[in-house]
Amino acid sequence: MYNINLALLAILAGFLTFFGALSHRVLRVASIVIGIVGTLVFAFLYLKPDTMEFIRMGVFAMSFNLTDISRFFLWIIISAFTLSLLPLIHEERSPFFYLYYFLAFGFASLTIMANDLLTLYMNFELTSLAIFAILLLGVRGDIKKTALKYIIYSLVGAYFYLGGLFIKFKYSGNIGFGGIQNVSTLTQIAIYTLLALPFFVKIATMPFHNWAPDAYYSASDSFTIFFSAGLSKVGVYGLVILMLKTFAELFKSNLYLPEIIAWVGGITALLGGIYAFMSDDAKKLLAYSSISQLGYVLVGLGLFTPYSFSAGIFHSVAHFVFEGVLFTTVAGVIHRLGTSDLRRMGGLIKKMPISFIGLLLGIIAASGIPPTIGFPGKWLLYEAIIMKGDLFLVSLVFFASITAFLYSYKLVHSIFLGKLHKEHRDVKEAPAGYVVATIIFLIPIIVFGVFPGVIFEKIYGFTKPVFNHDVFFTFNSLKTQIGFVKIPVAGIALAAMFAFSFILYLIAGRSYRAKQEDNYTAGEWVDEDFASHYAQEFYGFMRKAFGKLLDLSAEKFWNGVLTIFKAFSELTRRIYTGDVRDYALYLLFFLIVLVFLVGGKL
Amino acid sequence: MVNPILIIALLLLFAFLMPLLGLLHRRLPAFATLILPAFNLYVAVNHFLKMDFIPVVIKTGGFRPPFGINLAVDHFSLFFLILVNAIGVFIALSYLLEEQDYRFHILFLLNLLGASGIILTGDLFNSFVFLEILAISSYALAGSRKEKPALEGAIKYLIIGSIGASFYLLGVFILYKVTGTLNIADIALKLQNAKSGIVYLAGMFMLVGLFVETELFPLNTWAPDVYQGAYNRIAVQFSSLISKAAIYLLFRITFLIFDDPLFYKLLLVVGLLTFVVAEFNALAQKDLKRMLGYSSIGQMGLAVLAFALYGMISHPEAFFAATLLIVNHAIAKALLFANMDNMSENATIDIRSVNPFSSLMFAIGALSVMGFPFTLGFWAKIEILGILLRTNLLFLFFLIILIFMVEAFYYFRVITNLFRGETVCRRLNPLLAFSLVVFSIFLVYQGFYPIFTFSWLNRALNALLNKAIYISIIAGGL
Amino acid sequence: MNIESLIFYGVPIYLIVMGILVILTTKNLFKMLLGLSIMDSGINILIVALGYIKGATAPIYSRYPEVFEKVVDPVPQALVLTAIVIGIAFLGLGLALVIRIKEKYGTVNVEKLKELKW
Amino acid sequence: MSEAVVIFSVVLALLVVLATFILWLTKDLLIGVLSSAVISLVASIFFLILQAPDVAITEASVGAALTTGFFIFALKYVGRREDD
Amino acid sequence: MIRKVLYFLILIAFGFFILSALSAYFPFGENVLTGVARYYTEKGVKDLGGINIVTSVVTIYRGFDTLGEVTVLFLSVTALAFTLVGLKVEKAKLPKPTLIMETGGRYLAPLIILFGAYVFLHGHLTPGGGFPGGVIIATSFLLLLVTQENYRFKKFHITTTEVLAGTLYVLVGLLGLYYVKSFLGNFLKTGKPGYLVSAGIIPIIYILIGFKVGSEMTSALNNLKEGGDEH
Repeated sequence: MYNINLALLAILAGFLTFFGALSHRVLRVASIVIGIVGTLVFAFLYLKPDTMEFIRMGVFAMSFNLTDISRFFLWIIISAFTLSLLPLIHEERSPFFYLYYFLAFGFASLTIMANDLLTLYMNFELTSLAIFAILLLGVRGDIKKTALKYIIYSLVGAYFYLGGLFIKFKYSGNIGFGGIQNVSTLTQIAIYTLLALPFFVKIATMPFHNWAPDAYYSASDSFTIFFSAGLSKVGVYGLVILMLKTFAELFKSNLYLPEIIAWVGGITALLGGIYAFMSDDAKKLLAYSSISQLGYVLVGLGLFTPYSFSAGIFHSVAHFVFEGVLFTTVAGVIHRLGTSDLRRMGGLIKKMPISFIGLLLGIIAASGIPPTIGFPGKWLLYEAIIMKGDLFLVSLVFFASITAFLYSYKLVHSIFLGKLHKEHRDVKEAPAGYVVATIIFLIPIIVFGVFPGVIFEKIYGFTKPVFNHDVFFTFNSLKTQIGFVKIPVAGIALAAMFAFSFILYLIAGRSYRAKQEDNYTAGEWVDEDFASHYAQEFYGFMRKAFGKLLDLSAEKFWNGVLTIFKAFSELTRRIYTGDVRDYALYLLFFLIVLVFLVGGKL
Repeated sequence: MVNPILIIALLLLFAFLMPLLGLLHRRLPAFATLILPAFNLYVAVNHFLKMDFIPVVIKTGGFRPPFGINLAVDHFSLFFLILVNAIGVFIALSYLLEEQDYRFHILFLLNLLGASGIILTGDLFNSFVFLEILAISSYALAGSRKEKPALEGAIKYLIIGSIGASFYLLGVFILYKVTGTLNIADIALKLQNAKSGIVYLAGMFMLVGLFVETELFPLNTWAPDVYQGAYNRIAVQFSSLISKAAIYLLFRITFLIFDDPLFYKLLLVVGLLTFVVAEFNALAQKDLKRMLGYSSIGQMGLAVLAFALYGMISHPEAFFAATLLIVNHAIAKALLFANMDNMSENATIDIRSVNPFSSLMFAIGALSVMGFPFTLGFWAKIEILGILLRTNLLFLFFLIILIFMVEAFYYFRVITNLFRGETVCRRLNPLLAFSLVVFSIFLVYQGFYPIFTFSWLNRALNALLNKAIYISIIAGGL
Repeated sequence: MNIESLIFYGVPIYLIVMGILVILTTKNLFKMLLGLSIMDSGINILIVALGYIKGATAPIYSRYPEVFEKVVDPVPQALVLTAIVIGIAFLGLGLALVIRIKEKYGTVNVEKLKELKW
Repeated sequence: MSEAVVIFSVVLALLVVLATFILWLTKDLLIGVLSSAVISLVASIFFLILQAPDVAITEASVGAALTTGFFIFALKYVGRREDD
Repeated sequence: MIRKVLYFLILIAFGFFILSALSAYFPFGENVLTGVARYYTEKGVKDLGGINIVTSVVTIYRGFDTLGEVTVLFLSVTALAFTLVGLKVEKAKLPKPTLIMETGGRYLAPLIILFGAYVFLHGHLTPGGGFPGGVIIATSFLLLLVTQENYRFKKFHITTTEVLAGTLYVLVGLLGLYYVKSFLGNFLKTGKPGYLVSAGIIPIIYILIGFKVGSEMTSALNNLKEGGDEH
């Protein structure tokens, strides 16, 4: 009964902030803080598993239930939301923005608490609507196009979901999460595809991904933290719940479906990575990285072995943490620099040290290096794939992680390293909200990285009933049939290697600071301001290599579909020639048709 | 309880008196225009609540049916009466603040009279007379703007509508020839078991007349022109009042008299064609009102389709879905079209300057038409998909879902433009704004908790569904 | 099909179709209204003809108490009375609209009345 | 009905056919109006033949007289020529 | 041209189809009175005392239709006036009437009005009734409008007649509702059939209809002639 009130509270806080923002900025900040505190307090005190339902009509009743799974994901969303509110304090936006922000959180939480498919659908739609409204208040890029694209993608997914819902109801007689008995496998696969589509859209799986870069790019910077770290988990939750509760039998019995989904995930991971290191805008890069990381999650969930599944869920947690920190730091940088273009950044390492550390750890985690949180999930994932014996998939995921290294390096290099631009001489560290958020994000990166067992235990709680596999982890080590890793050891080893190479560099490194005048510039005079900073045409050779890949984009495909619709409508509207004689002619012919319909009876 | 005949009698009385009222005081006609629908609403609701499921027969001329014309009042007709008159009240409300020629108010009242008469009457030829009243007042109202587009739409509507009406009359008379009576229930009684071919012919003739009024596909060509040309509140009347009365007649007659697979199949095909063509045309429109008009046509098609599915799954849910869709569409479209008054003259789909209030109203109405969750339209959509699935026509099911996507696309295109447009506040007609707020609150509240609509709808449909009682009560005499 | 039915059914139906034909083929709104009017007369004649009875008189008992003649069906005549009046009703409105259109467009040629289309 | 009446009505029918063709093909709207008046006159005679005197008198007064008046007054604004 | 012929042939074929269907089902002239028609012809005179059955049907049995019919007429006249309000075209003058036309019209019009009055007064005894009577009166005004140059009449009178007639008609109906519990029911004694004063409320209704139709049609004609009244 209490759980619903989380959403109500959020909506209340939203209106509070709305009026606060209308009146005065101090009130705005105060109400945002109230929102944070209230949400957290409520979450800590009142979130306890129970079910409730209201508006019963016919077969449908709007019912909510806080199971372990939903509680797990609800916590992710709550943390992402509250953390993303901290930077929001520093953003001056229209009052409606805050309202929509809180609404999005409220409906997302309701979506996760939903106990049947229709309730889930309704709240999912409203979440999309709220996000659409937020995107309409975006800050850069072609905002209209972006928002429209987003809502249309979500709605198309949602409508297919609705169709799948009805077909499931037809076969199973209920709209709960329960499974479907005695139905042909093909039908089940069809139903699954329909039901899972909106969640694929939500986690921006290829080829439904191309709303994401634009949306992340144009949306407000502190919202993207919540958007990527929090709201994408709604999609992950949907997939998880469908796989675990509704289609577990299907996934266990069927050989091809897991493979297909895993491959889709792998391809998403790889292409996402490639697009990521190709893009020259910080937020687009992060957007693609988010897509690619969620691709890993999809691989894990899709393979549907106990290890891979746990790995997928764990990696979604990791995704929340490191995407959160990456988006936060980048948001801070953008807040200071006023641009998100990587080519106009650089050398900020001394100006914004904390942001630098945050970003560094973030990309380390994103590349899956122990002892950060990115490691256990990926390791377990590799193990699972290898045990499955799908070597192509292994190589695919491996290449994907290489791309992760590439874009991570591009990000950190072009923002923080290199030579400081002249106009950034007097840039300060990001404001308090960003810094605090960054620091808070850094804690789980290390803690859960070293002690993943804490999370795996939770995950085990709800994968056990499905796979009834035995425990494969201690609080700081993972053990499968073919491998074993004790994370502190791995971490220490890696740290040792790093230290060794660093010492080597100190001893034998032949490097000294070059004066500006030492630069060879074809004989012309180089003044202090000349930025010899290697951020232009970053990975240009790669662009040469993958240029073709960039050309074939899913967007073209969807635009083609839309064009076909438009053409058809251009065809049909020609019926309505403004000439009344034609109208009379239609009437006559229709009459004749009708008369000949009954002509036989006469 | 007040005798429902007074609904018609008083409307007529005041319509006849209107010139004198206009001479007495220039505000009086507007007040009369407001008071009469309110009175009708009161009478209708009163009956709806107090009546039991047996239809009430009100005879005129002092002779019981079928010898005299009778009004057949049951929950179904009362439901539509309430719908139509509620729309009428809220539209008439906004005329209080405006200078109008008293003749305009006469036309408005007679339009309402035609709709109420069609809904109330139990006599076939009488329904033709009221259809003509409705149609002629509609022609005049469509042309009431007296600008080029309005007149053009009006004359097109007049020509097509007159041809349709003539065929309707012919059909009615053939039915009279076959059965020797003009009372709907009596005809239904006489045609229950044996339908000769000429009856089908008569049915087709009548359907031609009705299709013109209900804006179904091959005969709705006039409708977009009228929607685009006429005043916004006239467009409201077309989408929420005129076509609704006509579709009531269509349902009543089809279900009572021509209860035959052939007719249901025909309605299914025509409804589907209407829906698909209209929605696709709406996708291609530039003019906002024309787009709304096409969407309105499409909704009518969808309602007829849902109704026609009764022929395949003889399950009342089909009627439920159709009627729920009609209610939702009536109110949502009233909201959308009346809201156009707050926007600039002949606004296009990429409309820029608009005030926040009307953007919000547009959004609510559009979401309800699209069937977004927590609006009334959502339940209608759910019902429609449900009955579509009952029929095992998966192809049809997914086609409809596809068209829903098209609909969502063109509505969200407009919403996006509305909310990005720089907000220029225009002076609203406060009473009109009040009506808009009432409509939107109704839509959203019923979306959250549609028990009210559902229960009333169930009572109405019970009245429609037990034909036997209707026929035996009304035509029992003969 | 004897000669009488050919006349009294055929002529009205012929009028109906000619009315439609005029509407289909003329460019002139005014003429379209003429077509509508003859179509209406056709429908009216058809209805009355359908109600005719051979050897029966008009339904007026002019020699009431003594003789009680065999009369034709009065209902169609009543209906047609209504129909005629309705016919002239929309004719009047149509003419008014046509006059207005002539004022606004300067013509009543339907080919020039295509501002609203598609 | 007697032979004479039948023959008379055949003649009237031919008259109707003629009038409709004139109405259809003429370019002069006034002639069209007059032919439609002729048609309604014939219609009223038909009503008379069909034992419907009430309808006959109504049709004669409405169709022949009043409608024609309407049309002629309207013609004043529209103009006689049917412009192609 | 080819299109015209094509349409013609299609329509003729269609019409012939309908014709054959109709004459197959309802052979001309040989149908027996069943249902309501039978009742009207047998009981009509006894019920209402009007020997003109059509009139009885029109005014009482189906009086509601007739009310609607009057409404339609009223509606169309209103709509006509409403549509023509503010028409801005130069009025093409009618040809100047000759002396014969003028004089003849002046003397003919009252007779026509008298005839119209006769027609709607004897509606329940002889053919005719309210509508033809009213229209005949209107035609007399039409005659005046055509023949008398710059002929005017007080619009106010016309309007008042119209309003009063219509209102009284509805009131008669309501009186029926009051006395015999049925709208438009006959609440007077039927009297002796065949006499002028008989048939209950039929003559009253027809008189009212006559006045209403006459005034409406007159104002409609005037509106058409003058191109709408400057409102």
